[in-house]
Parts: sequence; structure tokens; C-alpha cells
Amino acid sequence: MDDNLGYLFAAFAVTWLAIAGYLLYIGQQVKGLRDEVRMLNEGDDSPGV
Amino acid sequence: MTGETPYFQIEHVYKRFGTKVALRDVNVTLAAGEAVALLGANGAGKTTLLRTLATLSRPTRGTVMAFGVDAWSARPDVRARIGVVAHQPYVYPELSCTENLVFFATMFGLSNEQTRATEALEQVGLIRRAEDRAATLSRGLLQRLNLARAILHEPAVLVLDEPDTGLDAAGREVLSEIVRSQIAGGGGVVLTTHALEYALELATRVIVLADGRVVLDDERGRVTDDTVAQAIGGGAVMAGR
Amino acid sequence: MRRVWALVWKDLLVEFRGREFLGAMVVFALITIVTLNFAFDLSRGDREAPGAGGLWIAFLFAGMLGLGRSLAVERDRGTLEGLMLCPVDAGTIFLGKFISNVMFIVIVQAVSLPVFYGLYNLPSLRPMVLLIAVIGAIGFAGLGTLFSAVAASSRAREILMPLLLFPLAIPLVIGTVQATTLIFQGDGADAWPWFNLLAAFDVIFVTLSYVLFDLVLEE
Amino acid sequence: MMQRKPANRSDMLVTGLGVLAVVVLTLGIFMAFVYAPTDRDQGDAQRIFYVHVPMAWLAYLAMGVVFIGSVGYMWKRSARMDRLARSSAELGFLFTTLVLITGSIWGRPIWNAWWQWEARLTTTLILWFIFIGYFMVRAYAGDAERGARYAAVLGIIGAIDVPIIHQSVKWWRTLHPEPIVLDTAGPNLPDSMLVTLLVCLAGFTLLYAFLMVLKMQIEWARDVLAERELTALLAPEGNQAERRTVATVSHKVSGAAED
Repeated sequence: MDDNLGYLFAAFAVTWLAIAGYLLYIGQQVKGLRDEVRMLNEGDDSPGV
Repeated sequence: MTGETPYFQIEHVYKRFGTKVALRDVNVTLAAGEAVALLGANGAGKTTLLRTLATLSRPTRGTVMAFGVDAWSARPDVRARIGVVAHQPYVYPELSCTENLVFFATMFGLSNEQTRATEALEQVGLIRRAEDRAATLSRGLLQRLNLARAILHEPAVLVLDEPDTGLDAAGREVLSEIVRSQIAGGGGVVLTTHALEYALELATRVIVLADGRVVLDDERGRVTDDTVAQAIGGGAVMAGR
Repeated sequence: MRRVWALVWKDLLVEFRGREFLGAMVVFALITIVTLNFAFDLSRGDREAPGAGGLWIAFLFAGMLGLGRSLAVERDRGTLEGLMLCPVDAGTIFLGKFISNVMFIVIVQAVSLPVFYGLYNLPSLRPMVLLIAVIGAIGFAGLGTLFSAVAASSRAREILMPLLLFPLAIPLVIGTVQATTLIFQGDGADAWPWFNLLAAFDVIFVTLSYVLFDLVLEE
Repeated sequence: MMQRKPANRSDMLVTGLGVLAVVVLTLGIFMAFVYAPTDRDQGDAQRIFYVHVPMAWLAYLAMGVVFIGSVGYMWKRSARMDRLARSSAELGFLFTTLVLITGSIWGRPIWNAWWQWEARLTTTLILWFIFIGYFMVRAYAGDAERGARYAAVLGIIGAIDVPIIHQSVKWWRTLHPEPIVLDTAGPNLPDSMLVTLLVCLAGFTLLYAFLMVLKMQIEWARDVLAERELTALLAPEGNQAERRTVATVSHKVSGAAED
């Protein structure tokens, strides 16, 4: 019966890891966009991203 | 020019492909009885402008009015009233000249397909090769078949992309005759070509494009050969009409 | 409607004279059917199911070959633009292409079914099998014509077509293979529920493809 | 760092949804592990059910939203609808993948095989391929507008096809009966299990809503930046040879992008 518990944790772990990974991926996107907006606001002519 | 609505009226048209801007703030009108020669170096945007007029390409910005209505939303109606010749032939090599024209006559909704096909073939001087397959035609004769296809449905406007390529002297005469009769009949013509003197001989108005911008747009009478050549080469911006 | 038949007439004439892909489709279907013999041992045991499955794999992949080519050739030669410049709506062009595509697949089936009967002595010439063959061809050609227009103007056409078409055609694959198996096994009376599924699939997706074709064809 | 702007309406929505999702999800996890009773014959592995079923529900919900976005884009060509379809497709793909993984992990101890051609699972596998086709069609179309059109076509056809696929796989299954059906969902669930499932469903649905709002904002910001890049590109003095310089034009464009 105990290895059943192993599968349970595996399933939950995979789910939460995937969702956490996705949140990180989204975080990167938001950060990238924030940099670009900041670059725009400062109106400098630095090369585009 | 009579006051009725012009055939084509395009304002502030832009067209971009990725980061390349093919057309930049182009304003052009084409009225009845006008033969416009569209000139410019390679990559100046001539073909893109023609494709926009022919409703084959949607402008990134700006408005394209044809026959008084928005060209893009009334595509089938506009296409029924324009005849187009492009770089690539629109005819099927496996079909004979007559079969091709009968097919397109049907597609254009004409009732007398056969007679209309024969008439068009006579007009371009291909009647002798009527039953031969298009694949057997030379580059020049194929271009004539293309021309025949464009005039099948007696369109109001002809949109011709370098129609003179591959044509021999006789072929050019056929083309000139078609353009002249189109203008005489109150229709309109827009054509691009690399043969400068041929264009100036036919056109009632000259437009020069450079780097996607209209740098010259003037009556044929008011421009000399070298001002046009200079516009094409130099790309200097000249106050047009 | 006259224009739809003009389009079909044009497609058939161009194909019979130009032999661009019909021949390749027939040969491809035949070689797949022959390969069946080595893939699953069809000489003994319950061979109706693998036989029917193999037959339909041959039809679907041969169909895929033809569907992909039909619009790709027109776009590459520039003749597709010539069609779009005629004062017709996209639906008419779709119907023309769709009907000629169905005809090509049916021709491939007409050649393959007797050969299959000859090789494996499975009753592939029963009228019910012919009916299912045509129904399957209609559904597959409907979606196939729509997505061949999508693939024709995209990169990596050869991968895109199967990847788009096969997942969506799963109900068609299941329906045709199950119905054909039942017909091979008995008189096929109980194949009718699958027939209804296929008929519904055809009606839904041919209509949808007709409606959505304008969204795809427009430059 | 940028000075903190007063959080406008959409920011509050995002943080609100985020907090709510976290609260309900933690409650759900707690109930799934502790509150819900252990299944008599499957043991603790059955608790995977509390993750697997919500994932399956979200996978199909996401495809439904892709359908709505696709029809909206086809009808009104509104960029907002395309963003809705794009964002929901990305989330749909994530959830569909998780359905397949948690499904096979759950199946392992019961069928002692990683896969079972069970109707729901098989349909989800096909939905997974449809999502891949959706991204490829967008990527290979050549330009963004055409990609959006092709994706809308696949979104509409795919969404309508899913129930048909499910039905045909189900009929196909009756010809090849499998021993045990995967999930024990259905009216005969004991109350405590049912409540736990509902809490988990609510929690994950909130998570989906949270991610959607966030994703929509990101896609919106991307569209705005692309728009400004286009304006700069088409500006009289800008020429396409140099790299993108958007700064010179940014003031004229409405400040929408700055908040």
C-alpha cells in the first residue's frame, strides 16, 4: 500500500512544479515587458531589446 | 477630368513586410481615361502598390477606395471590374488557349464564353494558336494570353505589372493598342514597366516611386524624359501635382 | 454553381494532362496495401480488423499526399491568385477544390479496393464498403482542403498537414475502420451506427470548412 | 525603481484573484490529503483524483474559451478576442499536459501500465495534439495577422471536434471493454469526497482565472509595444534599415502603455 503514497506525491509534485515553473515563465515575461516600458519612458535611444 | 468618382483613390497607404516598409504614405488617384505609368527602381514598391490596387494585398495603414467604395470590403465587385496581369501567368499550362479563356470567362460570369474567348484571342493575335496548350507558347505569346485573360470581361481598369516583358515588337503593338482602346473607351490603366520610353509614349500621367514613397506624380505633358529618369535614379522628392 | 463545375472541370483536366499527383496517390496506396501483408500477417486468424485498418491507412495517407499537393501547386504557380481575382467568393473556390479532391480520392479507392480483394480475399467490393469509402473520402477531403490552404502558405507544409489533419480526423478514422471491419466480418448490418457518425462528421466539417475558407484564403 | 502608481482596477483584480486562488487551493490540498477518506481498494493513490479531475475540467474549459476567442476574432477581428484565444490556448496546453501526466501516474498502480485507452484520457491526448497544432499554425504562418486567422480556424474546428472525438472513442471503447474505469467521479461519491473535489475544482478554476487575467495583460502590453514599433517604423524619418527606435515617437502615442 505504501508505494501508492509515492504515486500520490509524485502526481502532486509534478502538478505544482509545472504550475510554479509556468508562473516563473510568466514572471520573466512581465519583467521583460517592464524593462521595455521603462526604456521607453526614459526616451533614451539605446538599441531596442 | 469629369467630376464623377475616380476609379481608384488611395490615401496615406502604408505597407510593411516585417521590418521592411514597402509603401510609405502613398496617395494616388486614377480617374477615367487615364493611363498611369508607375516607374521606379527595383524594390521601390511598384509591385506592392499594384497588388494593393488589385485587392490582392491589404494595406497595413491607409484607405483604398475603388469605384467609390472601400476596395477590401467589396472585393468581389471590384475584382469584376478590373483586369490584372502579374509577373506570374494566371493561365494553366495544361489547358489550351481557348480552354483557358473559356474557363476564365465562366469564372467572370460571362454568358457568351466561347465567342468572348475567340474575340480576345483575335485581339491579341493568338487565334492561330487557339487550340495549342499554353505550355507550348513562347514567353511572349504566353504574356499575350495573359493579356487576353485580363480583357475578357471588358474591365473598367487594367492593372498591369510589367506587361511588356517578353513581348516582341508585334506584341508591344498589341499591348499599345489595348491600352489606347481602353483609354479611348473611358477606362483606366495602371502599368509598371522598365522600358522608360515605352511608358512615356503610352502614359497620360507618370508616377515615380522611390523607397516606398511617391517622389513624382505629374501629367505626362509636364515632365521631360530626363526629369523622370532623374527621379527614378536620384529618388529626390519633387513637388508633384 | 456553374462556376463550381468549371473549377472541378479545370482541376480534372489539369490533373489528367499534367499528372501532378494522382498517379503518385494511386501508387502510394497500392504499395501501402502490399506492405500490409508483411506488417500484419493477414493469412490466418481474425484478419478483418487489421485488413480494414491497413486499407484505411493507405487511403488516408494517399489522400493526404494529394490534398497537400492540390493547393500547393496552385499557390506556387501563381494560378491561385488568378482564381482569387475572379469575382467569386472563397466558398465557391472551396467547393471546386473540395469536389475535385473527393473525386481524386475516390479514384484511388476505386483502384485500390479490387487490388485489396485480389491480394487478401477480404470482401472489399461489397456495396456497403464502397459507400463507407465515399463517406470517408468526403469528410477527409473537406477538412483536408481547408487545411491544405492553411499549409500552402505556411512554412514546413509537409509536417503541418498531418499534424493538423489527423487529430481532427480521429472520429473519421475510427468510424471508417470499425464499419469496414464489421462489413468484412458479417453482413455489416450493425455497421449503421458508425455510418451515422461518419455522415454527421461530414455534414458538420464540410459546412464549417466552407464557411471558414474565406478566413484562410484572404491575403 | 518606477514609483508605485496607484493600483488601477485591473491590478486589484489580479492580486485579488491571486490571493483567493491561493487560499482556496491550500484548503483544497489540505482536504485532499487529510479530510477526504482513503479509498478502500485504490488506497491513497486515489487522491490523485483531486488534482486529475480539476485539470481535465480546466483543459476543456480552456478549449471552450479558445473557441469563444476564435469566433470573436473571426466575427469582429478584434485583437482582444485573439488575445483571449492565445492566452487560453497556452493555459489549455499546460493543463492538458498535466491531465496526461497525473492520469498515467494514477493509472500506474491500478492498471500496472502507464497508459489506458480510456475514453476521457484518449480524448485529452488528442486535444493535446490539437493545442500543438494551434501553436504551430500560429508560428509557421509567416506574419502575426495571418497566424491569428489560421489559429482561429483551428480553434473553431478543434473545439467543435472534441465532443465528437470523445463520443467516437467512447463507442470504440465499448467494442474493446477495459477492466476498470479510471475515475470514480459520479453521483455515487461519498459526500466528503465530493466536497473535497468541489473545493479543488473551485481552487484550480480561480487559478485559471488568475493566470488568464495576468496573461491577457502581458499579451495586451506586447500588442501595444508592437503597435508602437510599427508606428515608429512607418514614421516619416524612421527608416527600416536601422534597428527599432521607438523612443522618438512614444510621446505622441497615448500614454496607455505607461501605466
